[in-house]
Amino acid sequence: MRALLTRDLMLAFRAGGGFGLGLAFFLIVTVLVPFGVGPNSELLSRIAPGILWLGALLACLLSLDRLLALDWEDGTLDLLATSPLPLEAALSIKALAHWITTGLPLVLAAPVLGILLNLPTPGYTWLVLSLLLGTPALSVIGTFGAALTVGVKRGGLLMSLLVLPLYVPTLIFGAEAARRGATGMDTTTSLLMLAGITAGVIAIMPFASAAALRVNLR
Amino acid sequence: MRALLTRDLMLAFRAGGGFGLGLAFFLIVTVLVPFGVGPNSELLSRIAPGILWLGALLACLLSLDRLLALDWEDGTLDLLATSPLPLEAALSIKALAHWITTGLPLVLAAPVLGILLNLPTPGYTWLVLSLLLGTPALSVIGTFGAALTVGVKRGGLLMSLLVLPLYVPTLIFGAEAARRGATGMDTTTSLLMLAGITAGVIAIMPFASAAALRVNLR
Amino acid sequence: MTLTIRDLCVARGGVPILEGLSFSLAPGQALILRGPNGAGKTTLLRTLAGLQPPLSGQIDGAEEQIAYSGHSDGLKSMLSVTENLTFWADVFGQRDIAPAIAAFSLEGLKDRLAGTLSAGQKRRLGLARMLVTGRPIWVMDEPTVSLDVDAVAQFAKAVQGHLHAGGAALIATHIDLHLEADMLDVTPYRAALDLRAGASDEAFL
Amino acid sequence: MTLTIRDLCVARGGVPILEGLSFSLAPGQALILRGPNGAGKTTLLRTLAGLQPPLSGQIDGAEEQIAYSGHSDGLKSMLSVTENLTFWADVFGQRDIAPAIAAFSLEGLKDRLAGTLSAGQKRRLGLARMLVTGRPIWVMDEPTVSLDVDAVAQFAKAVQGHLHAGGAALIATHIDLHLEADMLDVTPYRAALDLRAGASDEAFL
Amino acid sequence: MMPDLGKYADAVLSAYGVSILLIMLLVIITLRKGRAARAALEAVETRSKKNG
Amino acid sequence: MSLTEDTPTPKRPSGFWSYANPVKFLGLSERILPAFWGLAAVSLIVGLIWGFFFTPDDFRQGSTVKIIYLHVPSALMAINAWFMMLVASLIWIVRRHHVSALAAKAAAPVGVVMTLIALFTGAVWGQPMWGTWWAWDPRLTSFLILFLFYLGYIALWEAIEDPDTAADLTSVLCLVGSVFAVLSRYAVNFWNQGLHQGASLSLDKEENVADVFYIPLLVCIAGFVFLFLALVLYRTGTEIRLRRARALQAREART
Ligand code: HEM
Ligand SMILES: Nc1ncnc2c1ncn2[C@@H]1O[C@H](COP(=O)(O)OP(=O)(O)OP(=O)(O)O)[C@@H](O)[C@H]1O
Ligand SMILES: Nc1ncnc2c1ncn2[C@@H]1O[C@H](COP(=O)(O)OP(=O)(O)OP(=O)(O)O)[C@@H](O)[C@H]1O
Ligand SMILES: [Mg+2]
Ligand SMILES: [Mg+2]
Repeated sequence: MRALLTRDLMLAFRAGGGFGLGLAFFLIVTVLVPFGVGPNSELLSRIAPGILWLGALLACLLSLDRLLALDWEDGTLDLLATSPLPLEAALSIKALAHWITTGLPLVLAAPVLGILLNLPTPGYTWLVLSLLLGTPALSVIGTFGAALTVGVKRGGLLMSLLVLPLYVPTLIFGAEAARRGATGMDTTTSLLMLAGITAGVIAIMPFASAAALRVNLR
Repeated sequence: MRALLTRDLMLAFRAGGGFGLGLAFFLIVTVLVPFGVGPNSELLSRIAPGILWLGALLACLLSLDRLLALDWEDGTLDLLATSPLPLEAALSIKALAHWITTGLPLVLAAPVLGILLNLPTPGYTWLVLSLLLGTPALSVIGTFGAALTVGVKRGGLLMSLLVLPLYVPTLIFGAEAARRGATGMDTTTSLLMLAGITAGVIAIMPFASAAALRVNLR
Repeated sequence: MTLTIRDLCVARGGVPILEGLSFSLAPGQALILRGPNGAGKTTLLRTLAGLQPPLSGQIDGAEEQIAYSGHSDGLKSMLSVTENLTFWADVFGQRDIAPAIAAFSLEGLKDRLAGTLSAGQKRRLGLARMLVTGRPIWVMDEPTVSLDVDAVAQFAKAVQGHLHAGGAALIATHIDLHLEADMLDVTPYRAALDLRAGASDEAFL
Repeated sequence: MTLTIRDLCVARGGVPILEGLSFSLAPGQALILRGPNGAGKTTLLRTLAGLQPPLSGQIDGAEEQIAYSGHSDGLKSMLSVTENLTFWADVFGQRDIAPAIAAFSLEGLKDRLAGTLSAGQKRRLGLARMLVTGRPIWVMDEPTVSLDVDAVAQFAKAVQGHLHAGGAALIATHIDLHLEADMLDVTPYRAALDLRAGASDEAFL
Repeated sequence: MMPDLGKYADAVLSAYGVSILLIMLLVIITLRKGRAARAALEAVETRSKKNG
Repeated sequence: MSLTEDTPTPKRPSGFWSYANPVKFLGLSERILPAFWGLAAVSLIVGLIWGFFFTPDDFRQGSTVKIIYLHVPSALMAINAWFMMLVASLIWIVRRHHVSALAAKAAAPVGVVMTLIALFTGAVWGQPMWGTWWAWDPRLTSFLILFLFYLGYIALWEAIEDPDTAADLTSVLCLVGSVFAVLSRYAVNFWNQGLHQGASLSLDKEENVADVFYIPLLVCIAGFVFLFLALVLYRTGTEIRLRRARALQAREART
């Protein structure tokens, strides 16, 4: 188990491994939004919590692509499936590695990008908190999507398509919490729901992912 | 030349070829925005032109991934480079195929998605026109990014990072035209600038792309 | 632990490929699978390794016993030779990678990134992986692809060593490995066209 | 048109691999490249095909004359066998793919998607591609990988036919092809360690 | 000694602080990487000289 | 340093281009680096202390003018670093001198840090002046885009293993990126008219800031220039050593 985690982290940090790229994408999406909707700062600050959550979600989504596909292509998954490690555990570890290399940096970067979009001052804490609670769910759900589409060559876009609807509940509660926080309203309910989703998903999803992967390996 | 175009189109339409995935992504991003920023329709209609342009841009970007990487992996690019077809021509054709399978559907779908975001009535014509003028530039610039990163395994995210800043001028003029059109202002200048960028990029970028690809094939 | 196959039928893409296969593989024994291209060797080996379910028939003694090596090697081009091997050793709960390195004379390439190896060198690394699994039954699909004559000999020696230590090996190949081993030609087991039982298409026929 | 190589030095990853190579390949001639794993055969062939520049030395008569086939086949798994071949024929300005299909007995597989072929069948399709290029010089890197005995014989026959028609072939391989051909072992041309001329790392040594 | 920065003290001090910190970090990382490279090169050089 | 001993001297160009030889370059940089470090330290310390402690407050901006001593020099260097990378990339493409490519690689992280400092000091300055940390003013926006170009450039260097391939690709990116950076500047100007200061360092006396601010500012700019040169020279040396170690190792591996 440890071996897999360290290997995944090592690969992520090696040249071309993609660490920090999710972050960069997050940054770029946030930067592009004003070019799209115009430089009006009052408008920007109103949409800021939503856009930041969306940006984090997209950045997460894009990096899912390399979660399993690389290991599939070079035959590692075949070999892992015949190894003593249960596939459920292997996939949970891969999701954890994904969160460490992608989700966590996004959480840490969000406040800085909040400045770019004129996020109202009370919003920062809630934004970070909601992302911290929500991003693990994104990684775990994403692993499921990756397992479903791993056989499809360049399944990246197809995977996005499958995963995005699954991300909707997380996005709704997460963005709701951030938005309410930014306007000084009560956030308890949304945060609780968010935490519930994350906990449930971590407990159950690995089984679905492993089942999907087994079918694909066949 | 024709052979390459038909093959690329044929592959795109085959199962798993990715036709329509860009479109689906566009749809989903547009649908997710209200979940992120909240269901206020006046707010949505203000940001609609920008969000639609952004969505189209992201959808385009994501599909770039398979523009060259698949041909690289299975050795097709090696063989194409040793064929009588000049690499510049091959890349232009591939960009064209990308536009036909991705850009064009986005242009056609944009008005429908405009309804979802309450795009003001005068905006539709200008949105379609600006996308029609702008998306070819997105495909051509994207081909350059794909050529740069084709050697990098799963370079998708890296490519996004390289390509997005290159998309900025196109996005600015395109979204500006759409926004001005939606509020009934004059759009001539932005559309002219947009057309200028597209023309310039089509004329010059293939050489840069071919140079980058040659280096990568080395 | 003997691997026993009884009346096995395997399929690919919903089409039965081989049927009526029965054989067993005892410790110390090697079995070479032969058959022309497209005969179904790869399909059979993947089924035995547990990567796909058989259409019908029984496989006994395979659980957690098999180390599989397929057409691709599962190497990470951005990890060095040592790092690649260490990773697989860890996954299979083994420690020592030195014998594997020595068996395929990878000493000189130890610190090189796997991505910079030549085709044959990559293959040698892929084969060395079998030695760090600690599993008794080796199931290998065309292991000698891209190998030069010396490397093929090294490979034969490694297999021999594995057999002497009580292991078993099932190898699909088109070339002669100079191994003392039984031969199994899969051609006669080719599934009859009208075979229906169990194929996933069967319900529609 | 004769391919002439004079005092060639090729490099990979900035390191000179082979130096001082000189040979020529006349129409009707075949040359088999030999050498242990990692000797530099692939590197040499890619250089001749124009995919990478030589460090030094001259290559004459290669321009637009060479059809290259490497470790991978450039097949699209979602296109059928016919579609794959037709595409390459078009790119090289040829029309007729029937002889290529016949030469590697792909008739039965014509309408199958390339992705559903077995390893050897894929390879046969990859080799058939050489026949539709219409190029006189075939440069092939381990063409017989995964092929069974019959297919190897078919391949030898195709090469022979190409030679008779005035073509030439340069083939890197580890096995015996039963072709009448000259042999070139690249081992003696291994670049000396202190070779400096032109290597991209040279400036740093 | 300390100049009176008035109500903008936070802004000015943080600007100076962060900038100087960033420059220091850059210099330190540069120097450390430089040292490591020197050491690595020296190691390789002595080894390759020993082996002829 | 045993670099010079075992290296033969084949046909080498003389004059300026002779420093394109890594070994000769290392020799040169070894000699002039101490001077650059010294000059950088002295002018930075003098300039910043002068600016921070011994300049008056501006009547409008209060003590925040002091930020100018960091903001303007770093902004200048951020742009000039990219410009230097562009020139170095061109030299690599045309003449294929390794030092040039490595110098471009070495300059990029310095450029990023300069960009970050400019952005940060600007943001901190903007809070009291414009009442906001960030505004989508053209100058600020194009700076942010420059930052993105830096990130992409560095990421591309990192992602590609073969140093010559990486040098070629990053050079092409630098060329194309420069064109698009200029294009973006115009686009952004068209998109939004800004709040930011105009050029105040111009020689036109009317427009200029008062001398009390001007002279320490010049000292600081000189300090940043020297710091940049010292860092880039040193880092180029580091890159050269790494390349040499790599080359020797590769040679070793083949025995
Ligand atoms: C995040 C915010 C900011 C950024 C990214 C930024 C960026 C820049 C840039 C790129 C330059 C040009 C350097 C040159 O080309 O010479 C510059 C100069 C300057 N900035 Fe800012 N700036 C920011 C905020 C501010 C603020 C808030 C002020 C003061 C109210 C300010 C005052 C100046 C001054 C006085 C100059 C010198 C103008 C000149 O000599 O050209 N900046 N800044
Ligand atoms: N989706 C499919 N539909 C129909 N037939 C298929 C499909 N996929 C594979 N096949 C066929 O199944 C057969 C078995 O393939 P397999 O890869 O097992 O052969 P193999 O013995 O390993 O051959 P090789 O020696 O060439 O590797 C082949 O004839 C192949 O064409
Ligand atoms: N980046 C690199 N750095 C150093 N050496 C390298 C690099 N890339 C490849 N090599 C070495 O170059 C040599 C030539 O490789 P090449 O692929 O040409 O060999 P080959 O003769 O085709 O071998 P095979 O028969 O195994 O395919 C190998 O020894 C390989 O390890
Ligand atoms: Mg097979
Ligand atoms: Mg080879």
